Amino acid sequence: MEIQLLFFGITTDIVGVNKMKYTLKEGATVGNLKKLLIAKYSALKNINDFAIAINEEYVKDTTIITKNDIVAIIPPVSGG
Amino acid sequence: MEIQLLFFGITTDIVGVNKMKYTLKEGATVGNLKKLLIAKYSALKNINDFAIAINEEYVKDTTIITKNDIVAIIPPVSGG
Amino acid sequence: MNITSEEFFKRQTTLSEIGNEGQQLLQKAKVLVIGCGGLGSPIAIYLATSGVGTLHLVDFDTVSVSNLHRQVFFKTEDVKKSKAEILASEVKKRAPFTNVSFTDKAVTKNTVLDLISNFDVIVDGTDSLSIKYLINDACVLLKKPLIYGSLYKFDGYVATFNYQNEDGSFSCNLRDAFPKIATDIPNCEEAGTLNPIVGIIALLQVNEVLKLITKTGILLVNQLLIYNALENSQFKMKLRKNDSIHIEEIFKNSDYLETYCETQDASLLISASEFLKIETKNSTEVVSVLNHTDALIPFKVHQKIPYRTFNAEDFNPDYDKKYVVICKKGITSYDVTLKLKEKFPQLTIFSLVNGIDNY
Amino acid sequence: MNITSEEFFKRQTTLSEIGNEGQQLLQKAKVLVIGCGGLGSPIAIYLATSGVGTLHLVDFDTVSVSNLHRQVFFKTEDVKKSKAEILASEVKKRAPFTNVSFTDKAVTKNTVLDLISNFDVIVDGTDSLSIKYLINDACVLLKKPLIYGSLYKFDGYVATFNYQNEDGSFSCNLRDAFPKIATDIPNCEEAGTLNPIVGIIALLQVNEVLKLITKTGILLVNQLLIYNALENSQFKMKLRKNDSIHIEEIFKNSDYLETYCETQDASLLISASEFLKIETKNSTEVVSVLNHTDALIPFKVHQKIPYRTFNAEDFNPDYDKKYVVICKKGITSYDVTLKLKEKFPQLTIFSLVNGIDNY
Repeated sequence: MEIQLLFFGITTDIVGVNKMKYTLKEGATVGNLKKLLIAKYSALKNINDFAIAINEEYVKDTTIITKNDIVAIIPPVSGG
Repeated sequence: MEIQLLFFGITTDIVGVNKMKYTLKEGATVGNLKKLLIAKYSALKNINDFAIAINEEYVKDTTIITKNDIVAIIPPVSGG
Repeated sequence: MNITSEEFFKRQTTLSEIGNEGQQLLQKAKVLVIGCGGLGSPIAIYLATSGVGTLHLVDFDTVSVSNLHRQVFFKTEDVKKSKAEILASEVKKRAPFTNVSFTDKAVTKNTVLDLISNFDVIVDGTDSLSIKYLINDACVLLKKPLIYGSLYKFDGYVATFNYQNEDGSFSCNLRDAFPKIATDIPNCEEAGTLNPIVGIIALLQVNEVLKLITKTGILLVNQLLIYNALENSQFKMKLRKNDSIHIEEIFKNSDYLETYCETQDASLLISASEFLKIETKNSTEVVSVLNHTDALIPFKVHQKIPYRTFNAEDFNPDYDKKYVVICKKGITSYDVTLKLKEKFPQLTIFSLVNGIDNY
Repeated sequence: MNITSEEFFKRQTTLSEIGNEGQQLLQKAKVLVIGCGGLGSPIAIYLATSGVGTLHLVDFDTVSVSNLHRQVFFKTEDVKKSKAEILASEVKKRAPFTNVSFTDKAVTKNTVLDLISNFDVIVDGTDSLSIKYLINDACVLLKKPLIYGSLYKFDGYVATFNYQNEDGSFSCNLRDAFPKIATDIPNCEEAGTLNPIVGIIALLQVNEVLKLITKTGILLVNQLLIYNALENSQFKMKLRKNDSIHIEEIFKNSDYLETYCETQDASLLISASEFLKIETKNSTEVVSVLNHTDALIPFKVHQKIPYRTFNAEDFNPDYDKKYVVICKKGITSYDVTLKLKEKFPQLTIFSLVNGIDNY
């Protein structure tokens, strides 16, 4: 199934874009997605410290992703 | 049919809210809606100088409104 | 102290989107800021400290006390001084790589073309509707990009108008959103505002200028962005070119003078002092048309008819009474008074001038 | 000059949402601003000119030249002076109804509780992740609302944390979005930014403070707002309380010291000067992992493998070559170097330290 990924903060730099289409197996969880992303972009290894939102709502690793979901990868930022 | 109205600038003051549900006849145009709004809120008499957007797109008086459209009433503003 | 531009702009040039190349584009850019008030003053300072090389500031006005809450680059000691002059001196104190100059005269139809012709980007920080159209039309005539900003209370508007596309065509301008200068907008008095939305709009304008000059990011072209500070909501209206508008002709035939409020018919008005004399009489019937029916009102109210649901058809007139219609500013109450007088010509009815705010 | 508060705040009190009542709430409010840099300096000035009655400013740092492009209330003459002190004096020059004081010392675990205990609202304008957690946790312990702001390059974050609801419960805080202090964030060096997004985030924070004190509009509670300046896009992430977090315990057990960048293995690194010596040799194979394949690179590149699509499986190693992997900052290139070395342990491969930026 296809989903949309959004990237914020440092993850935009790591991935090189701020959004992309992404294909995922039906029934995949947020935890599964995190693992796939780390495998592809090893600089995302701290993704477990980042917030993940599906359709603008904070979600846990166990949340199941569904088709066309907009999944945002939101790292902490520290500038001021 | 039901639509959603959004108000900006001075129109928020005139109408007293910044959004509301509104019921309109099927097939009504933007021009029809303007007339209905003037009849209800006479202080909107300059509505012909305002911009109207349907689903975030500028529209003309002849545009037909459809169910669940979000219609925004956007007056000019002049503060600086 | 020896300040180098490398050190000053280090945190910008480190961005891959800017780099030394982008910094040089800023250094070479000539930007005109018209209006040095709530919008114009942060615009000038943030543009200069970003490294815009040439900046010209225009404002005919002097600083007044009621400006200070939102025009934060003016200090109490600046009251009665020229805004453009003070702002230029504030720029000099913090932007060693900017050549700043100013004009302390109003922009008019006679001066506008000369004024803008030497600049690459024009920024509108004025607070007059007719001058906004004058600037817009002049930018279209001279093919200059215009960074537009304006606001009403908590709603701020921003756009980049008349930007030249690669194919030579130009993006939408103010008249594609609002073809003519609206006359008769109900409230001409200054509506008031809180300072953050003024600053936010100013900085969104600065952001447009920097994106435009450094060719970074996505400009707000062919759209009007509206930010509402009470709800932190952002609305973008997509615009389309209106081919029926001929700005050259409009410019020729317009004088761009201020339009004024509709004048209210004095025979339908009652002043606060007159109202004070009759408000406790039995024959006086006070009608509030405030939409918030639980708003505090500093006198006795006999009827509450929210303006939102008001309908002259539903009104039962008592011809023995003297009606006084009240609202916050005297605009909607006047409107209701007009309608009731039209429907019931024999009725004795008045609108409280300038509303509760002036009571 | 005799300046009255009526005249100064006229454009605010005229708003029905504020009025004299709202203005008095501001006058009575005590606000603490921690951090007086890019966020803190406009925050302090705009809060003071809005009429916040008591303001305390905290920053241990002094003004440096590379601050000036975005910390626009400091002037070139202020370099090396205390930020908190200068900012307090700038407040005094423009806010006659604000009682301002300052502390020019760092906030630590030992001082934070005392510091915040006397204030109604705490505003975070700091630029250190661990201090942001320290402030957050202290606000939760002492039940203070916290107006949070931070940014990375073009992305700014804002929220109102730990706001007490009418039922006595508290809204989400920083740890509901990011439970622990992320260590090892790839880029610890200052990332750089343009000044408008810094100012926009500061003013969104000011806007939260004013809404909170005057009970106007809708606060950014139980959500994190993200504004992106390159695309003018706004994203709001809804948050939910994480009941597994016990801040009292965390506070007891943490030292809130800065976390540092992952240290890169020196045997996999090549410095710019060493690279200069070998870059033109036939045996040297330069691999760019920049995502923008048409980016200008100041030396010859033999292979371009965008980091985005890089896969160690697809790499064909030539063991006669000495590989140098390059990127902008030396972070992704190090990552690629690590992966290739892991897969091909016999490969001679280095990452260019600090990337092209440092070349």
